[in-house]
Amino acid sequence: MSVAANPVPESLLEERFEATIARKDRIEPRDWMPEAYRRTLVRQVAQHAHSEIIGMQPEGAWIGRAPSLRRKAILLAKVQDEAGHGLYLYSAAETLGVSRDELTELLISGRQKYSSIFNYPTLSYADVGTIGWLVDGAAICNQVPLCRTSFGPYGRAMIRICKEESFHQRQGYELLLTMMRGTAEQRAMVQESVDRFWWPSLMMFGPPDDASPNTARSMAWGVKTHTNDELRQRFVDMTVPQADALGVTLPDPDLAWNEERGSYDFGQPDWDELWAVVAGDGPCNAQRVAHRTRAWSEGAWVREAALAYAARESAGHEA
Amino acid sequence: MSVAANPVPESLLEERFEATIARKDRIEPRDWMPEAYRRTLVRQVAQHAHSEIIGMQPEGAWIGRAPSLRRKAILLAKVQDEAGHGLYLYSAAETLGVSRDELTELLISGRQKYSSIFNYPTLSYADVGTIGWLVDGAAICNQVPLCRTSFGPYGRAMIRICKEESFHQRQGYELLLTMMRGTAEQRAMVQESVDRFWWPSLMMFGPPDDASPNTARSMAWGVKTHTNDELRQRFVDMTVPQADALGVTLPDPDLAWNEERGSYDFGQPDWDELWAVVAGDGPCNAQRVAHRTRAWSEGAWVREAALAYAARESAGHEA
Amino acid sequence: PADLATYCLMLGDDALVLSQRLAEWTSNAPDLEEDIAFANIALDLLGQARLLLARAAAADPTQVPALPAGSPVPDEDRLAFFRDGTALRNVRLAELPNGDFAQTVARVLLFATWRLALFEELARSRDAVLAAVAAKGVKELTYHRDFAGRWFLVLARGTEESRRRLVAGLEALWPYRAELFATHDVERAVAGAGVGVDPADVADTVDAVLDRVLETSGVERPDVPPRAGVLGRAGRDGRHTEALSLLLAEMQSVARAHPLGQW
Amino acid sequence: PADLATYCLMLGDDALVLSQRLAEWTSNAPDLEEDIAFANIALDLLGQARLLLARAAAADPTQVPALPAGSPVPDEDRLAFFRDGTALRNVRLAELPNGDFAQTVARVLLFATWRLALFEELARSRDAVLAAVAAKGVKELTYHRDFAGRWFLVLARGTEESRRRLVAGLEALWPYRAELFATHDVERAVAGAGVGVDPADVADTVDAVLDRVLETSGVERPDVPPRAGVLGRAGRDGRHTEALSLLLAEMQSVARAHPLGQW
Repeated sequence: MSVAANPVPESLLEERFEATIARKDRIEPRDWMPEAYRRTLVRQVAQHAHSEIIGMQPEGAWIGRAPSLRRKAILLAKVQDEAGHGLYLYSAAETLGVSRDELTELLISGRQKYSSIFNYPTLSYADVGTIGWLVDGAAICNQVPLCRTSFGPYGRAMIRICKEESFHQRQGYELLLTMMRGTAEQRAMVQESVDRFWWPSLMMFGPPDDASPNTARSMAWGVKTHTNDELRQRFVDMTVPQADALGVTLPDPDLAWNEERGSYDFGQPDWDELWAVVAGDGPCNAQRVAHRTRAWSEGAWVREAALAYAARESAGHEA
Repeated sequence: MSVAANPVPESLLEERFEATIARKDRIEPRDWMPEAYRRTLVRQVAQHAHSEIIGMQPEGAWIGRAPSLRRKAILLAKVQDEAGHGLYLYSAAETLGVSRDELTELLISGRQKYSSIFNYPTLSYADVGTIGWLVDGAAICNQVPLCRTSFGPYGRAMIRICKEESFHQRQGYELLLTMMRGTAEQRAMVQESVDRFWWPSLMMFGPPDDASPNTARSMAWGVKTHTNDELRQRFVDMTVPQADALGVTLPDPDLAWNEERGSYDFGQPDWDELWAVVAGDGPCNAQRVAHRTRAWSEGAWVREAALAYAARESAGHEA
Repeated sequence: PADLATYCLMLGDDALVLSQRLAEWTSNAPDLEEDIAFANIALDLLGQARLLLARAAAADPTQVPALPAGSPVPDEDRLAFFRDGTALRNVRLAELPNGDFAQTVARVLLFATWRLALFEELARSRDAVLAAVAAKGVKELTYHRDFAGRWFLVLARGTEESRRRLVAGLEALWPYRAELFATHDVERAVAGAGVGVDPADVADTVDAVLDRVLETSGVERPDVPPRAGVLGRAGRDGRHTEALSLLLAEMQSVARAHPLGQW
Repeated sequence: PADLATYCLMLGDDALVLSQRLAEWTSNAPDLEEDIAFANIALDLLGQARLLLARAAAADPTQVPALPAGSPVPDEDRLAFFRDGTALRNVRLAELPNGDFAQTVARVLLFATWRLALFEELARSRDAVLAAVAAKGVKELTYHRDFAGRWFLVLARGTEESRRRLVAGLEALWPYRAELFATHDVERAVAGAGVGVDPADVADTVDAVLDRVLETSGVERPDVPPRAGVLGRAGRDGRHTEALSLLLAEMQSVARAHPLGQW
């Protein structure tokens, strides 16, 4: 049967697509999908993949200086996991018809973004713990719902990623706990780090719902399942007791338990700062992209050699 | 009067040259000199200039890590002086008709040598002191007689250089003295450093006289005024009491005062090692030349820009 | 006295950190003359740093890191070698990696022009030590600015390559320029007391000098937005780039390995 | 026990230092797969280093650096973070800067082939701990060697550029190869006691493997003389290249800043 001869009418395809979404079933790469859905997904999956890869830099900077061999092993393995997450996610994006090379070009040319949190610098070893606890913690809040996202390869990648992220989060928190049992300097280092990362972590959930124009459509498509503010609240409610257990102060004078809501009230981050960082003027945007660009272009000859070798081998086998 | 029409016969020129040497007067750049004398001098002055420039590396490696601000200033100024010495010496060589660029090419292509001592690595901050004390000390023994060398520009450069080298030597010795008054680790660091640099310092005077074929001619021309073994003995006699004052042991079981000679007896360095280092297989030869080559080639665009600017300016002024 | 000490650390750390960067050029410069010139500038800045750190320690000994009993390490070295990055007060412009020769020339120009304007005012400080440090520094910084200004012109008008690199270097640094003129509370306080200088007050002077250099060189003033800090804080509050902690790791390694050492 | 401890430090430092170098590739490799692979190898070596340093400390506690009273730093970290370069016992091959990807591939090939041959013998050590470490290491090192061997072939037969770089990288490392097979007195002693391995005994095995890789790849065995040490001493005696002290300055910076810290 020729597809061209008997095309399924687009309206029917769209109906089927909507029905799959409505059943909370998964859309698979070979299924028909609206072009806007595909575009939204490519953008989201790519941005997520880029975040994993760029996210290797701020923590990777401390592998060489990890203050114990055990922490060195933990950190090296964690950053390696991030590379692995990047791999799964680029593979998921490839099922939508876009290659890793293309996406990398979009990243280094600045046409695709990554999570703004990685445009903040790491300034002490405590940041390794804080990134695990707060940044990975926020990422998990964002990502757990994505395990049930409508696009199959993305949802399955997220299941694996979330499992590893939880592990990283516990490791980060455990580092901070250990440091808080150490010297006064170490405790001060932890507090200083938390002071720096608290607000940027809250920004990871994106702008407030009333300033987030794409949320509605993403939710309708099952690409997104909770609003930014819902997830932010969940993160705060989860984190405040952990901060108490740790013995650090979260730098928000408005933070208080609201008996009525059964949730914490909290202040608003400086959204102007978020927009400046998104626009490219954050403390590390230029550095992160320059690093990725350098690594990618310095590796070009290796990738070319591998292609040339593979081509020659397959020619040899055919001959 | 045309020089071509009334040439002074070469025999007469040679006679005058020999007379100047015999009077211990100086040969100046405009004077006639035998081609072999010129070649010997170019080689010696260039090798000396290269030694200053390459010698910046082993100590320069520690400027960034100097353990006090005072020592950082002293070391930075010292390494800067070495660059200055390189400048005077390249200028002296230029009076013999060979440019700094040409000499640098000869250095980085391996066709001209530099002092082999700089092919040993610096492994601790004590090495900064030891190089000042032993290496600069040996250099001074070699160089003081050169202040009276027959070629004017070289002799005058040496006067200035020797004055600064003595200053460096005292600073190096003073660093070691201070470290010996410090912790047990610091004293061990000094001893370890002296153990490493003692024999290579003795090698700086060149092979024993009976294995040094060029000595006789260089002495006849007043380019060299003492034999290798004479200078080596002078260095040992000067250094042993300093080592005693410092409280370090020189690593030579044969070292002993010879009442009869009024000098110290001492053992022979491992000359095979010297020849291996001279041949290019010392611990740092490849590294030193690669460093110089990189710096020189990375700076090429700057030197070109300066030339282009100067050309444009002078064209502008003429127009 | 705490404010005075902090202010001295700000100016001292600027000099200390840029001196460390410029010293990295030693044996790496395009030719011997520039090798010597960068060492000269580094030495001048190191000298300024030593005086300023010593003044900070004298003004407020509580800001000097404690070491094990019996340590002979002097105050200037305790401050230089035993503080972590978040305790350093230098502007981020001073700590960035060198980049190429053109970027270093641009940095020295921006830095020396700014610091010269500050020191010209500071020479009238009510604090006699600061006034003396500044008066001496003015001569040095004038030389630094002129050296960088001359090379700026040469590179701008040299070759296409040199001009391209110069413009790129200037653009890479320009986002860190706003920080030079952002008044910190401590600077406001010491300026109010007639002891220090509010950097905002020298912005016009500095701009005029830079504009003249740019004009002579035919280089346009870069049009790039300032680089944000972290939650509104930057170098003056110890919120640095990632480059600083690596610079300190090297700089402090020998001193930290021997907290009881004599040098 | 002193000899056994020193021998464990030799093998442990080899792994520790090369692990540190390979970890520098993190976020810098040509593609994600190689980034992950280098991290894997670095992790394996780090694991070997930890076991070997712990064994060294157990065999001869006097070789473990002392720290201020009350320091909670465990032995493996005292050995890793509180020794100076001249106390490290690794071969110089492990400490050289990475160079490019080709040079790193060549290094991993040379290193893993050599260490694999050592560990195959060491698995029969009379010291049960060393035997167990070696038995586990054999599997890891086989993977390292195969990974490097595969890339060696790809680069040799890939493009002109990749072949040129591979040959250059191999030639840069080759002078450090003789050191791998030069028997140190301590190695001779532990080999005599049936506890360790004399590296000279595995030279033929290693050569045979390398020759096979070279032949398959069509790369000639480099003809360059060995790099001298200092007065006949090299890495096994703590006489290293200048690169090691800078590697340690970075690696030890945080630990040394907090000798009483818990991590």
